[in-house]
Amino acid sequence: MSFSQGWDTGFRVVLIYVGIVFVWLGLVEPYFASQSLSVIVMNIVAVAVSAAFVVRARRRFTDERLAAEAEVAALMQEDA
Amino acid sequence: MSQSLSVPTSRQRTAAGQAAMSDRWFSILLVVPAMVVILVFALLPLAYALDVSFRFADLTRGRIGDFVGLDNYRTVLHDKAFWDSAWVTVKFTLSAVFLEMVLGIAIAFLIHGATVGKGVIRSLMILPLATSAAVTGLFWRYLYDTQFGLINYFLGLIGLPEPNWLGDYTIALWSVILFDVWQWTPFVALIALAGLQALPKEPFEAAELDGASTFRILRTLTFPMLKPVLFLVLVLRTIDSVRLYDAVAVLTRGGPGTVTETMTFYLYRTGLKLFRMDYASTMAIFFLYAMLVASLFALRPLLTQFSSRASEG
Amino acid sequence: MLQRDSSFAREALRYGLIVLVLGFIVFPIAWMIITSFKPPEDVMVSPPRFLFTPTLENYVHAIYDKNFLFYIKNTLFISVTSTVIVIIAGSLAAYSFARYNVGDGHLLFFILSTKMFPAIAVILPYFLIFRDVGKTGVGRFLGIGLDQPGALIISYTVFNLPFAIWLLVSFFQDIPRELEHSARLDGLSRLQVLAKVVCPLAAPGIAVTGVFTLIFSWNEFLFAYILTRKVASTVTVGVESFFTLQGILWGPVAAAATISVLPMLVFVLAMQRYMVRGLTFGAVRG
Amino acid sequence: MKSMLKQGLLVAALTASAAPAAMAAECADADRVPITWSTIAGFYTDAMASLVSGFEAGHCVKVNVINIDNSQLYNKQVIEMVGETGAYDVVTLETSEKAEFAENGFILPMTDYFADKQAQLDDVAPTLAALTTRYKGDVWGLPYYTYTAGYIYRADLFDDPVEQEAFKKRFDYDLAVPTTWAQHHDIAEFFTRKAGETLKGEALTKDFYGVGLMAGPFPEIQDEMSGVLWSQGADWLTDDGTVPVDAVEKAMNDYLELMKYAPPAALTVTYDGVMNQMKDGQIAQTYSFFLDQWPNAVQTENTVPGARMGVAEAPEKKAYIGGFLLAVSTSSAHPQEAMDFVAYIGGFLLAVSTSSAHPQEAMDFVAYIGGHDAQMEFARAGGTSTLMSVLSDPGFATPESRTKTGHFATLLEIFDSMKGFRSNLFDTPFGAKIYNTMQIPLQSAAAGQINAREAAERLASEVEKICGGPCPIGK
Repeated sequence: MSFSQGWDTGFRVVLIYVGIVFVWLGLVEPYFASQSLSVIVMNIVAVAVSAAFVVRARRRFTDERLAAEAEVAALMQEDA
Repeated sequence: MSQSLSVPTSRQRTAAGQAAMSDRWFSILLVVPAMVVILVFALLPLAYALDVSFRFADLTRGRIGDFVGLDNYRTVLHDKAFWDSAWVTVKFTLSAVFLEMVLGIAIAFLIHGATVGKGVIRSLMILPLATSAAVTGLFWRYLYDTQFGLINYFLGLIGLPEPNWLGDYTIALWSVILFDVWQWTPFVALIALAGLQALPKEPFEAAELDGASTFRILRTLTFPMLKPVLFLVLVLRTIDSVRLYDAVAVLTRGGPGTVTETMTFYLYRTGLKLFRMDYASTMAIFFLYAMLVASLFALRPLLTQFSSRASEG
Repeated sequence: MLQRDSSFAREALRYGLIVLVLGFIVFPIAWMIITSFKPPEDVMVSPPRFLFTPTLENYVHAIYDKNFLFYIKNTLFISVTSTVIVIIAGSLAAYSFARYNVGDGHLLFFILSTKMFPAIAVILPYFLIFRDVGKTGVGRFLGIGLDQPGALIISYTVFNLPFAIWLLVSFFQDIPRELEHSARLDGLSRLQVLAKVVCPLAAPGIAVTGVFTLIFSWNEFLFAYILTRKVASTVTVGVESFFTLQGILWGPVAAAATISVLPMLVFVLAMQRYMVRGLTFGAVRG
Repeated sequence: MKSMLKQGLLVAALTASAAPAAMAAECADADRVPITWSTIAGFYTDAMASLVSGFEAGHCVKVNVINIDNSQLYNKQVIEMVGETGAYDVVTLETSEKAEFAENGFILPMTDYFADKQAQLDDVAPTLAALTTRYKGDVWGLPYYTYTAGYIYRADLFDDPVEQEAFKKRFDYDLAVPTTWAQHHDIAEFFTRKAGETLKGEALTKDFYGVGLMAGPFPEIQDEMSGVLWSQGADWLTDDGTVPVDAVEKAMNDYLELMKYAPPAALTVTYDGVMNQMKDGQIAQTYSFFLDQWPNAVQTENTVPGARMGVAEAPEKKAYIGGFLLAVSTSSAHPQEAMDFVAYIGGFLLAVSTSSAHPQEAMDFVAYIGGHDAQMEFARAGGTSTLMSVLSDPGFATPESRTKTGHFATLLEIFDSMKGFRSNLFDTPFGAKIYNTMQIPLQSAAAGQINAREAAERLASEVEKICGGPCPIGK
């Protein structure tokens, strides 16, 4: 994962995290009896989703790079 | 991530090591002045807002107060007036930007086909842009007046109904939109016109020789070639419309009631009339968030275009 | 024959529509200018009065009694200085973005995103920053503080930079790289290339950016009103001084508004030639 | 030494007007203490300039006047106070803002300053003084201008025999200055006519309306409604700090009834718009309306042929006024009978900022502007003074000065009959914020978007939100 990809992923993770907080506070929290419990659950969910996103992004980047490398290799073979 | 904003840059740095290093430093040095200004004066307020959004802050009751956790966010997210103002902003932005784009492009075509007097036309078109909304808005209020206004006077002359432009809650928002359209359609038209004039002649001549219909030429040639310009205009207009404040402040002050209260005007009322900086900062952060998410989708093509062109050659 | 008739009708229709559009665009401003020549008793009357004895009274009131030229002078200084800074800093950065792709587009996006934070949330921090800076020796020396031009110059620079950089990037991208390469081979340094080759070529784009920056600074209200009191007030704030407790003085407001619009109009018309070329934003390449 | 000189200055300024010339000669420009006064833009600018130079002649002070648009004055001043910039030494406050500025320590109490100048304090119209200068037992400044509300009407219409006869026929009582809101409503209905119908026996070329209202998006609709609400024995805030929803609903319904007889522009204008309508011959009367606009309203006599303006002041109308200005004590046993015309009372208060670097000079300035000599000069320029000695000066009761000060007599009566009146709205530190918000639900109702009940409920919830519960009332 390059610096640029890392930046991009980080930025999206922040957006996802904050988005979950907004949605949670606006829509989900009223169903919780205890506010502190709700905040804890919210953070767990947000961390989980963010982590999942990072993992997926990493896999995607790796796959892309492998594909690109394979392509280059194929080209080189053709050239040769 | 395949459509990532980033374009790998290492590829084109083919120059020898030392020159590349120096290139890199030179390019960074160039951005430094602008970035220093932006970082200091954009990030400090953001940090302030973030800090305040987690505290109690009624400025007329002492300084920035205690930490209150997420309470401000809860309040704002459950504030009906806030969502109402968000809805007004969405309605305004969609209508105003749509009208400005359509009319602007239509006017550009109209003028493009004109043979004489283009200079004069352009000069007159620039007028609304050169005036401030705070000032011209005042005169629009005067024009809109039911008793003293010219608009209703003319409507009365030709026997049409005379609406209460700014007082009728069903049309007040449209009156604000009309003002915005007046001020910004020429901007769209001028840019679209310049775009039209910069189009290469050859493809069109070829298409005409082929006997393609006007509509087909428009669809397959003109619009695709104009797209980049129009897209940039669209983005700039959208960002400005969402932030609409001056026109509302001078025309209706959000009234009647809260019918024309946009998000920025509500923010102004909360922050600078009620001095609840905690709520105002929270709203501002929500606003920024919404804009970032929207632009992530909307701006991607534009950014890719910039990035890829920068990496060419 | 028939052909000519129909094309004549089409042209007539075209110019008819153009006149209609221009009428809609010009009319509010024309009415404002007309109002500025009206004696007070002819302004708020129904039905509106078109025939009246023109008077210069409103201009006399605005210029002599309210000293409106003072605001013009302030605004001119503030917006021109800020525009110059924006153009210099913006061009350097934009060139770097366009040629070297610094920050991979992320930086460019970040710069634009600063425009997405509502101005009203920014204003109080600015007020506090400038209050504190104004108390320091540096602040006093540079005139950066509340009610001093420096505060507004900086604010306007921050506002306009993102917009300016975005416009300029597209202009710089239009300039063929080959020219730069050959200039470099001729022994010019990078900065010289930028100053002697790139900037002249991008002049129309820079002109357009300058025009818009100047217009936006000239017409800004909120910051001018919060960050100044008297010494550094600008025209938009000055116009407010005609809103009296006895009502808005429409005649003098119209006169003041007309005066404050004039410099912009003259400037825009002078830049027309460049603007037409520059307005394409360089995004359409012929 | 310096403080002695200062005191000498003070004494000189208070005792004699001969001293100033001598003082000014001693004072070099470089020695002048700078103080800054933030005030309303375009507010009797010439008179104020001359008052300021009058003050400078007697004191070694340089006064900078900063003019701010009235609608922005509040927030601009709060920001400077919060920032403790000390940029404004003397601030101009609206009645509803006094409690907030006092409670939050933005302005200095002047109780001690006035301790030995009780006579000057006593000269301020007591009703006004109670509402504007006092909060929690302290004196916070001096009012220098009042926009207390009264009633302005087209006397020529009321005196026209044709109209009188038609009115009598229709309503079975004489057309006269109203003594009850019901009569006011009748008059509004009576004079509302379409173009083509006749008024005073002449055909109208444009629509004519019975009443001019200020239902635009400005904080003035509540001033109009205050008269009605207060006359019902209610207030915007109860002593518990909540909005009395039923009373507000009732006042709102009365207002909505009147909207039928107001020009459509009522929904977009404030007092200057009403005055424009008056001067253009579109309306017959005002509702509860700022009397300080009298010099403005009188111009109708020049712009509308045959028009003559009335404010409930002329001697021959004394009889009607009897019931007109009855104050209603909230403890009255018969509020309904006592009710008639209770005015909105308000004024601009001069106060001294806590962050001022020269509070002593600033207080001198406040005392000077609010003092007798300055107020006399101000009144001569058309300003509506706050001092009993000025309002009752026989020089202002002459026919020649009618166009500028014809409303003074009415003001005196209003102050007299409303003696002891206080409103909780002016005694809560949230007053300014409530005042700046309350027009929103009221205007929504006026525009027909919601009904009176909803408006009252929305007002109640807005106020609760602002105060974070019941509003504290600082008596």
